[in-house]
Amino acid sequence: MIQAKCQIVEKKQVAEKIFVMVFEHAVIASKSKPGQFVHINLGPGSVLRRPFSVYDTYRDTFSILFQVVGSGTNRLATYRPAQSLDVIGPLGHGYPLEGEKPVLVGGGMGLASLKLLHKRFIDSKKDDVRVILGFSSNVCAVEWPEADVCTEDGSLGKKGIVTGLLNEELKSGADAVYACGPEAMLKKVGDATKGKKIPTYLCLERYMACGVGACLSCVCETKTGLKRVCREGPVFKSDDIIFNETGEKKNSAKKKKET
Amino acid sequence: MIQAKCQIVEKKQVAEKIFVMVFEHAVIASKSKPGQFVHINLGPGSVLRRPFSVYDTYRDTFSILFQVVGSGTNRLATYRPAQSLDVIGPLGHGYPLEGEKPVLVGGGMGLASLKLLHKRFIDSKKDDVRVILGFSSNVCAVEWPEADVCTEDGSLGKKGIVTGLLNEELKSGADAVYACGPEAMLKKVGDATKGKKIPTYLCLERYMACGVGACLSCVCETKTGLKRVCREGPVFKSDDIIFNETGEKKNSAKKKKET
Amino acid sequence: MDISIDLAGIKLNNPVIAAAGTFGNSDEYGQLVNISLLGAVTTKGLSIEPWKGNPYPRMVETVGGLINSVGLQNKGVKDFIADDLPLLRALDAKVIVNIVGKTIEEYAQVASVLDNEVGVDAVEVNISCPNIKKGGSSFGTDPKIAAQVVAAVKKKTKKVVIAKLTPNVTDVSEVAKQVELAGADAISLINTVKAMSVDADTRQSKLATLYGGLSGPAVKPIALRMVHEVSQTVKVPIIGMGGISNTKDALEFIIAGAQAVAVGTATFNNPQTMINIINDIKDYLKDNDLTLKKLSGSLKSN
Amino acid sequence: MDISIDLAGIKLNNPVIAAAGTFGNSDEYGQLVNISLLGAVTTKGLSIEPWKGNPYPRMVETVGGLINSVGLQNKGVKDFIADDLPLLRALDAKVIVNIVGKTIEEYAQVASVLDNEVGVDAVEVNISCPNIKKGGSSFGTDPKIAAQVVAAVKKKTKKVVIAKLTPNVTDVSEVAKQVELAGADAISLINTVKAMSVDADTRQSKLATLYGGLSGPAVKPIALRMVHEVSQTVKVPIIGMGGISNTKDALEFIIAGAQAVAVGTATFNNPQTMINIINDIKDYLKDNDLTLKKLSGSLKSN
Ligand SMILES: Cc1cc2nc3c(=O)[nH]c(=O)nc-3n(C[C@H](O)[C@H](O)[C@H](O)COP(=O)(O)OP(=O)(O)OC[C@H]3O[C@@H](n4cnc5c(N)ncnc54)[C@H](O)[C@@H]3O)c2cc1C
Ligand SMILES: Cc1cc2nc3c(=O)[nH]c(=O)nc-3n(C[C@H](O)[C@H](O)[C@H](O)COP(=O)(O)OP(=O)(O)OC[C@H]3O[C@@H](n4cnc5c(N)ncnc54)[C@H](O)[C@@H]3O)c2cc1C
Ligand SMILES: Cc1cc2nc3c(=O)[nH]c(=O)nc-3n(C[C@H](O)[C@H](O)[C@H](O)COP(=O)(O)O)c2cc1C
Ligand SMILES: Cc1cc2nc3c(=O)[nH]c(=O)nc-3n(C[C@H](O)[C@H](O)[C@H](O)COP(=O)(O)O)c2cc1C
Ligand code: FES
Ligand code: FES
Repeated sequence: MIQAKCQIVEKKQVAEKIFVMVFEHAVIASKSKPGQFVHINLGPGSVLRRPFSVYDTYRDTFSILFQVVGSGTNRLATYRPAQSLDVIGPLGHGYPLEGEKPVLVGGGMGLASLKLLHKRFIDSKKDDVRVILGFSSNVCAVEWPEADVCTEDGSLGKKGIVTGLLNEELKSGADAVYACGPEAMLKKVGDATKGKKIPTYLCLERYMACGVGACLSCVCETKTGLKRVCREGPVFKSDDIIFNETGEKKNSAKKKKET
Repeated sequence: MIQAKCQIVEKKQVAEKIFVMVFEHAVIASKSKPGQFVHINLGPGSVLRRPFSVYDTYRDTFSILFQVVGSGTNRLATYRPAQSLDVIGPLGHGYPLEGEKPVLVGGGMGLASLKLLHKRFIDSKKDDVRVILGFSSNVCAVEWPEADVCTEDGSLGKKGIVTGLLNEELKSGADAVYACGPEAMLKKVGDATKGKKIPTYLCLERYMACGVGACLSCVCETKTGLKRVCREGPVFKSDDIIFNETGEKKNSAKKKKET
Repeated sequence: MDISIDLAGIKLNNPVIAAAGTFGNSDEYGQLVNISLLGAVTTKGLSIEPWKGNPYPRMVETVGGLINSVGLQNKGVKDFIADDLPLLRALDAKVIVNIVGKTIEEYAQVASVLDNEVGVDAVEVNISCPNIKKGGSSFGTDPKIAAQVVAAVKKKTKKVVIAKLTPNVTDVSEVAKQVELAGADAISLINTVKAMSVDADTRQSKLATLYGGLSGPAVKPIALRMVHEVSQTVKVPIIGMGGISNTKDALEFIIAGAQAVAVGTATFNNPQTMINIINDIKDYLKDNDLTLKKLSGSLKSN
Repeated sequence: MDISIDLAGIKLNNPVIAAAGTFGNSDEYGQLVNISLLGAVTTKGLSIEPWKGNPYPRMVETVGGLINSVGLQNKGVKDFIADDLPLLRALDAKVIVNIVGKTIEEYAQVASVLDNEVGVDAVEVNISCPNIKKGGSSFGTDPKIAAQVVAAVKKKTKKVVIAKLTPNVTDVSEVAKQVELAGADAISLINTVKAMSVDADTRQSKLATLYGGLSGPAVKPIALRMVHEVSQTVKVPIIGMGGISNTKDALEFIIAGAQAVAVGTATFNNPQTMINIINDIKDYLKDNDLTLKKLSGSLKSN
């Protein structure tokens, strides 16, 4: 992990509100492993950095794929090539490469953390790797030729959610699962392999402040206690995560109402 | 006074840290009188607008001349042509046109409020108008061909301060004085014409919040009570202003120390 | 869509109010804002005799906020009635007059003079003034004294009495409880937070005074918490304020327990803020199939 | 240039300290910051037994600040001594251990356990914890109880005792006076300001808890005012904090009366903040021909 001013060398819009931004930094590029992330300072006026998965690396550059969802990502989208941003990275623990027939499951922008993983599998001659991507609709879909795509509204690829496609892959012999996306989806992915002895790695996205394990804001409940998503994660073994805690908030709200 | 999104149509750097920015807005351009100002919103993240004299108007455009002195002006300097800013203007009461041989005295960026005045004098065939500009040094000097320039360090024009040149003009028959610049300079200009029956108008610059007379932050002590610089000013008759109040802060600090 | 509210018996066309001291006394913003569209305007703190306020500089910008030390400069209640009230009467918006004093009697006197005036819909008792009898600490920091001020004002007027609370206290709901008991018809909060800014070059306060009052987006999370606390304590309606700059902010205050909201500092940045909020609240209510009444205090527990 | 300071008997190489809860417990920032260059590091609130803290989400960004509700999650004093203290001992920076408890006895117990530990230079008593015996209001909002906590800790340790004050009080200097009388060797302030943020879509708090604590640039003007107030009241050294993000901010606190400064939230934005301040303070002192001693509390009246 290092902190460095990184120049933006390219920025392209790949879909509505979705951008790829390429930064130049040899050390961050060479050290980044699939599933790791960078923590980006958005410049004067912002209090917290914003975390983004390392989407890809190429020679001295690394890139992120991001969607404009709020003020921070909106701000990020205003930066242009030749400008520089202060980046900390790579951070966290990425995905271990396991299995002969791995399946990569991305929901929405979660796909950003899987691109480099896919590349590494291909590099290590695991050609039998499958990619399943799910989007809410066509609007936010990002192209990935090898991927099986499904959308909730059927506007692109199959109509449905990723676990449908995942179950088919599991039937036809998939032996490792990697997923990143909304927590509701991750939970379903975890359920799909539960008890099946298929190593399943889930990448969590939680609000972060420090990104290095110092502030305890990004915690997640696991079977071995509270873990910091930024430091011990963002990738966890599916079996370890206790998902209830996340839903706890809404559940207890409901409960109180009922009593 | 109106509030409107105004597009930047031109921006040029005229000296180190000094810019001219031209905005397009027919109403503000046509209504602006010499000595009036515009109040500019610097965009998301800033709390207060910043006031700038209307430097010039031309057809459907008006311009400001500004120096980067802090965070706000620094921000302003990052905007580029084709972008738009929210402007309120024209605000305040400008200079009345009086005298056959008027003298315009500008200190630093104070010159910005005099350019349009000069133009109006020429328009109304008062060709015998003199312009005296003083700068701390060559670095922040702005070109104005008709002007007599002096600098404190002698790096441009005469070495000295504006009141030297002003006194010469007064001797040779100047019959009205208009000044804008640091308050210490304005006080000296006022002293130079005191008791001389030469109408003298001073343009004050005070920290402003609302710009329209609502918040009472920009007050100035006058012989007829506290006045709002943004509403009753920024131009006041020299005789009316009670300058002590401004210096009061530092004076009383000293006094307390002595006791 | 109807977004009118009943604020302790006064009918406001909508729940958006201009905060005291930030919108002038009459038509200062009249050329930029159609004032009649607002729910109400609150005028600048008014005392029995004219007050001069503090020396210049009176204002400094900070990150997300501003500190002011205007010091309640005003022309006194008589000139206000003569100069400004006629203009205010002509507005569709309701008129709340913010009143101040250096003794409890002075508050009562201002209220008494205003009691006969048509066009004044409510008086807002600004208990953040320095209490000269108590060595200058503000009336509003002591629940008992705060209640005494409100009771004294209540005695002198038939108008709606709003108590405006200061945030510079350990327990704002205790103050709220006491002013409610003393007869306040409504409560508004927060006033500015005591604050300071230093110029490292001159090594002096950036204001002519040592301390000033912080307002603007920076204080919003504090104001919102206090509005929620107070809403759990009192039954009278609450006007929430402190850093409200857009519709989301206004909604947060209403959800947390306010019946109405006031906008101050944000008007300096964009005079259209209140008008935008009025329009956008309607859209929000439509989209969420809610009424203002249902929305107010509808915060769900976690 | 020498910018070392004597903080109640501890020699700090410079007056810049990492604030509790924002810099981890040992080497979390070690790969990005040369921790040995700091004046001191303060570790995360430590209790006698492990605390679980609050549920996620624990953090929300606001304009110029952030609200956290981490809730003092920590592994307890025993594991801290075993896991983290060895790393801390190896640093050049001094080590301040922030301690917490739900009863006065718990505070005293943590202090007692730490008293024997080499490498702990001071304990900072975080009296912003909820006092479970008093219905959850924080120890630090009542001057008497605050003093009792400090006195109890003082009894159990020979280490330097720093009392960390909460800003959520009417009169912070009264609390400061009482903890000084109770034996505090130094005072640090401010802790976070009680605050709230609501999601207008879900109509719930944005945190898993109802309220959290606001920190960052937004609170700086409030913190600075409180540091100045306290500096006018007590003789013990003051560690000023709250929103410090750059050298100018740090200088403001020192001029207002602090002997040292701590940086919290700004480190999240830029881990180099403290290092930059250390370097730039030297330049400022040189340029202005000043020493830290002369600078501290040198605010000129207006
Ligand atoms: C380890 C990690 C890797 C990530 N990688 C990517 C990536 O490659 N591409 C990408 O587009 N996004 C990624 N995210 C999410 C991204 O950080 C958030 O979208 C971003 O911080 C939102 O900032 P904002 O200010 O625009 O939104 P805000 O205004 O803060 O929030 C807008 C909305 O976004 C949601 N949101 C905000 N922060 C997060 C978060 N941390 N996780 C999930 N939802 C959030 C909130 O629910 C909110 O409704 C990642 C997050 C983490 C923790
Ligand atoms: C009616 C009026 C007309 C003005 N016209 C011009 C103009 O034509 N061109 C121009 O360059 N500037 C003009 N100014 C000054 C300009 O508004 C300030 O320079 C600007 O607001 C500074 O903003 P900042 O955020 O960059 O500086 P800040 O960070 O706020 O302050 C930086 C420094 O600038 C000084 N400063 C800040 N505001 C003012 C102010 N209102 N008056 C005087 N000094 C100030 C402060 O002393 C401070 O040291 C005018 C001011 C007024 C009131
Ligand atoms: C310049 C200024 C003047 C103010 N004057 C008064 C006043 O006279 N009486 C009063 O009760 N509050 C006064 N206030 C406080 C505001 O009415 C409001 O309570 C506070 O600013 C918080 O709201 P905001 O953040 O939207 O500005 C003043 C605030 C400012 C900024
Ligand atoms: C995430 C977070 C955790 C904190 N944890 C503690 C703590 O454990 N003990 C404590 O005394 N203060 C704690 N604080 C308060 C800080 O030490 C500091 O007093 C406050 O944040 C103000 O400084 P800042 O604005 O520079 O962050 C915490 C603050 C934050 C933001
Ligand atoms: S973001 Fe600070 S511990 Fe994870
Ligand atoms: S700036 Fe508000 S009255 Fe002049």
